[in-house]
Amino acid sequence: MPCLAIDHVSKSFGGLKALDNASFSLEAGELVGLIGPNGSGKTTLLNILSGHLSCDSGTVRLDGKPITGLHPEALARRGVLRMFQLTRSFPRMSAFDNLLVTGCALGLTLPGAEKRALGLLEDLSLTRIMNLNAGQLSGGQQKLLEFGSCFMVPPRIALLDEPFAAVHPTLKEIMSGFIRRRHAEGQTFIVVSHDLPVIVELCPRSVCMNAGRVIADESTRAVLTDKVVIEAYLGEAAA
Amino acid sequence: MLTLDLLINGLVIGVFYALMAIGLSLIFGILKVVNFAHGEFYMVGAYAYTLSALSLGISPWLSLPFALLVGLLLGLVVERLLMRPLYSGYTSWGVMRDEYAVIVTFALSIFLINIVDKVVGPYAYKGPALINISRITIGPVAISGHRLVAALLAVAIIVVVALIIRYTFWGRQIQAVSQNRLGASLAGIDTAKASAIVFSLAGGLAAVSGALLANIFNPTPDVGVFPAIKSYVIVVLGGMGSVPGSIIASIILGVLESFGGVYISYQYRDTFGLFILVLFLLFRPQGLFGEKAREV
Amino acid sequence: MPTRRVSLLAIAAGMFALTSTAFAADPIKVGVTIAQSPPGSVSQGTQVKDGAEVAAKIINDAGGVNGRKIQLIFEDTQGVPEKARAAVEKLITRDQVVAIIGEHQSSAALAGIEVAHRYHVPYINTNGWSDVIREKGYAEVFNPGVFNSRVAIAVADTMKSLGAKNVLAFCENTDYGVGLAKLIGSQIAERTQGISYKYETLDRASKDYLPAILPLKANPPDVIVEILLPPGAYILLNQLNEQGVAPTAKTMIYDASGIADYPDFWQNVGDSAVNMLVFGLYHPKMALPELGKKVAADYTAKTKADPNRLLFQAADSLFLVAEAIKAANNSTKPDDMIKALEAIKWSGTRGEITFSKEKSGFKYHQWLDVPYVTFQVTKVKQPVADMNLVQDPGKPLDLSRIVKTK
Amino acid sequence: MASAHPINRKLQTEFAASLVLLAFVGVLPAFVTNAYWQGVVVVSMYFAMLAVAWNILAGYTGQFSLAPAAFGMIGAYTTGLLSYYYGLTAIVGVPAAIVVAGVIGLVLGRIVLRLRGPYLALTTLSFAEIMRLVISNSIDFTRGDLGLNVPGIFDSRLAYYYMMLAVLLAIQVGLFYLLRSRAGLYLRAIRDDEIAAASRGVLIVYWKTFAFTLSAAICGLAGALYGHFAQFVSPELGLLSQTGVVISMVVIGGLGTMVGPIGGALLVYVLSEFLRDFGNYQLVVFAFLVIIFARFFREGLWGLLLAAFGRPGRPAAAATAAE
Repeated sequence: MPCLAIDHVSKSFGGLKALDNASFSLEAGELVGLIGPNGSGKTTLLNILSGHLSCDSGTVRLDGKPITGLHPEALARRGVLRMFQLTRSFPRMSAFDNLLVTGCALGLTLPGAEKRALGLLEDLSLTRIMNLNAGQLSGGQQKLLEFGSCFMVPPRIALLDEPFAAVHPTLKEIMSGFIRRRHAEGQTFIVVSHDLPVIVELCPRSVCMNAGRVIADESTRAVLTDKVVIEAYLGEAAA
Repeated sequence: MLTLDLLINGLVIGVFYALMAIGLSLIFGILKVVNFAHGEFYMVGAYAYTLSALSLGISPWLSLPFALLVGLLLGLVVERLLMRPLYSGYTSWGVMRDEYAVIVTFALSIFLINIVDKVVGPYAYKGPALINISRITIGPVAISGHRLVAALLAVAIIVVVALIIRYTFWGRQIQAVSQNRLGASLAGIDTAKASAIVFSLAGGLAAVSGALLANIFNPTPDVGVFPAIKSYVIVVLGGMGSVPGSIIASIILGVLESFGGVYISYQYRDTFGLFILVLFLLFRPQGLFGEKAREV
Repeated sequence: MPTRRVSLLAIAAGMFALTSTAFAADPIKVGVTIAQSPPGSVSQGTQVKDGAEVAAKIINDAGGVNGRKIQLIFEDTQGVPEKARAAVEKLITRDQVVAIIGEHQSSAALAGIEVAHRYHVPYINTNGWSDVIREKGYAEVFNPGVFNSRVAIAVADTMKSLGAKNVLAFCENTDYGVGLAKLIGSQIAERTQGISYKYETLDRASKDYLPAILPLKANPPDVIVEILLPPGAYILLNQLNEQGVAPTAKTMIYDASGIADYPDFWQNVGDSAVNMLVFGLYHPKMALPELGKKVAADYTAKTKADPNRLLFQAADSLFLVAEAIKAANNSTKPDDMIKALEAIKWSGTRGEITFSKEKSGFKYHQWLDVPYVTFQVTKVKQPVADMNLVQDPGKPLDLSRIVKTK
Repeated sequence: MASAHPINRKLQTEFAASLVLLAFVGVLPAFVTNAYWQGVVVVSMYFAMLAVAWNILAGYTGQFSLAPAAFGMIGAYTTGLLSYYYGLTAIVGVPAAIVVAGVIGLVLGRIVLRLRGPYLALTTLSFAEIMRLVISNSIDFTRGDLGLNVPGIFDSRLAYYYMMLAVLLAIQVGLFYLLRSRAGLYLRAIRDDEIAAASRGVLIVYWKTFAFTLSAAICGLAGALYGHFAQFVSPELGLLSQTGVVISMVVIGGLGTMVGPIGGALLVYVLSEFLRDFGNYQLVVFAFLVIIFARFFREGLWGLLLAAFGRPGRPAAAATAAE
């Protein structure tokens, strides 16, 4: 049984079909890149997966159980965690406390959460700023923090929305390293990104969308050489 | 007969409410904060009018513009000194702008009440009448000359302000800023200036309404508290930031209180509005008109 | 820590308070609680203040009480019970006064006497009219002022002789107001037939009384009894007049709270008070004892204002304290002073004052025969002296002297 | 169990400081034997309780209620009416006050769940005014503005003094353990960003209501105790200016700190007792101070103190200074 199954999901805003019978599924422990030109429906799909949008038709299943239309809180409790494109941290709480909040909210004991948080901060090389208020951190650091808080309790599946957008190369390195290590530990990911090079070196498999449809779903290299995909991107370039 | 009396009384009171509420509503529109010191603008106006007329012995018709001037200045000063942080240095203030606004305006209100209590004294002064006729009888309705003149003046002022906001250059800019501060500033509108104008206008209007009522409700330092609470009710009822909304809401509240005072309960008359406010915030936060109360 | 620094100040002050009490032998401290800010009646408070000061000067110029000068300590009650309670508490515990005088609003007095009773300190109720103050039966409390039952009887009799059929009272939401309104009701029921009476309570804080007034336009009563203190009373009169409800040929206004002699009276009421009947505890045409004449003269010299009832009541209150201390051969111990006051028989500014020891209802520790009169305002801006006396002390109302509105 | 957890270290400093303060208050009667000044400290402890309660809402949960004084009044009237009508003593009255205020707080908390910033302030302000107007106008039930006489608990003033101190201490200790637990994290998370907190799985409905109820209950307790101390309750207790005093105490002392409200309350109230002799300027002075503090020293005196001793206060202090 697939860990996450997306089954003929459609969503339209007014006339525009943002998602058109999009379907694909991924097994536990997979690290899948979700790519596609602008307005291809990546973010809409992610919003539906994380419960921030409801779809018009189709179903989403987590471990076989339908999770379509659940609220973000409910999904978070079921282990579907989404990292936002623009980070939302708690500006007047220390980086450390930011992590603790998520940990405790997802059922860790305070000492447990503290242990875990210290580990993650180490892993994200944020240890030296752990006592600064999140509001004082740089955009990149905030992103890392957001990152960390997603993994306070290893989610069933992590949805990363443009994690590398506008991030300093060194931080980008830290992130992809972080993702790789978690993946190695068997963590399931969907990574949405424009940054194809990173996707290539990170994700064994990729799903490419265009105009709300899934136009390719295979090994990343194969996807990137796929004619349809190239056209899609070129079409964008031409436009 | 009684019905007519109550209706007139309600309308008159409503007009005065409106004069005050408009300013509050504009301030909310442009800064997205509630000015808890609004009643004190009213109080200062009432004193400026009464004292200038009684002590300087100038004609009330001169005291009225004087009160307006004082109100305008007060509004301007408050905006420059206290409201600036709400939009300059926005980022770091973003989190705490609400608490800052609540604390500062609330403290300002207590400050003004007590400073006036010390400087001017706690005594009630009766403001001079604009015309000295204790009763004009129009058909079945009786009204004091001053109340009549004051009400008419209030209506005139409201109309003028409404026109200014709707049609003049500055009015348009204010509208723009209150619809979308960022957008407006990108469009090259001086949002700081807009806020300053709105605040001082609000101060002026409240002051005038205080001045006009100084003959009817003899001003004391805490005279502004009740009108302020009424105008909170009104801006919520009329939809935060909507001027026409607040005008209509004012009339509704005035009439409601007038009738409620007789047919429901005189004792609890002043709680009606507050109940309405709570009900609206809960079930129709966007008010009769205007924007939604749930800000996310 | 800043807090610590300040609290050290507190200690210092505490010490000071201590030492100062140690030498409290001289002078004699008397606490005066009055309203000096709204919602209390500031004009009343000021008259009481002047009265007490005039009396203190007279006593001290005469060498004080057996060589000890009288020192007055004023506290503002705002006419608010909570503030009055705190004020009396402060006067007794911080200033160590030997007695409290001056209270002129019943609600404040009712809160104050509780504290005075708790600390067992004599309390001269200068002008709290509410019968409840007497009914509490506190040994510390003495009442040289008028009381609601007496006023109610006077009002009922006046209504009767006016031949009113339909009487409405507007009272303020205080012990004094509501209490008097109810008593008038019972006295009217007791002493007259065929008068229909009801009362409406008005909130001192809110100032728009029209919703209460407008319903009267349909069929106005014969007499409207006004039981409010200024500024509420002024606003009520103005709005009655504005709506043409009173004063009219049909409807007369009766002021049961003696507002006509306040300095700001005419500035506030204009022509709304013409032909108003006034229940008066003082009128220049009343005969005064010597002491009364002296106090009146000193007051006019001090304030350039005409004498008024509160002046005399306040003066009497302070004199009584002094007399009590003398009678108790200069002891300021509460028990001695109270015993002295119960036995006192002394000619004050308004007549010979004695206190009933009868522990029944309003009588306890009350000067029962407080003189009163009824007079009528007949012109705008009329000084009290020219107001038309229509009932002399101890005589029935003289209808022939009453002017009716055309 | 001292922990490396920085928030706990910050809390521990503040808590320790507040204990020092309370200890100081504890020994004060040795020097201040004058009943009046002891009474002053007692009342300032009543305000300290309100301030602590308000700080839970405003400082730690970001809910700007304008009703603390109203809840104090509700507590005072609960015990007041119980003794007036049924002759019940404080043993029944005070717990009843806690429960009544707490329940009303719970209801209000549920009502204002969806509201933020100015809307919350407006609703709580209206609630406070409704409560006050209803109490002061229901003359036949509450005796209106005349207030109610309430029986005392002790004869000795010192007894009241140490009762208030004990209660204040208990509240403070309880609060410390609450704030260093996960609850503390959730509340501050809600204060900073409700949406983010929700998306991380924090049960905001539960915790906001919890904060409102707790705060209201403490106010109710404070009000009831004050009523028995003053032996008199009146609608005055619920005036907005009273809330203003509470706010100024917290803001001057240090919003969102454990020691701020208590320090602020003692400082402001005792100081105002001195100002009383200089013509009752206290409200003028304090309102002014509040504006200055809110504008320039958002960390309050506690923040200034930490800065003075060179220790980093709340890290935000740096940001404040930076501006």
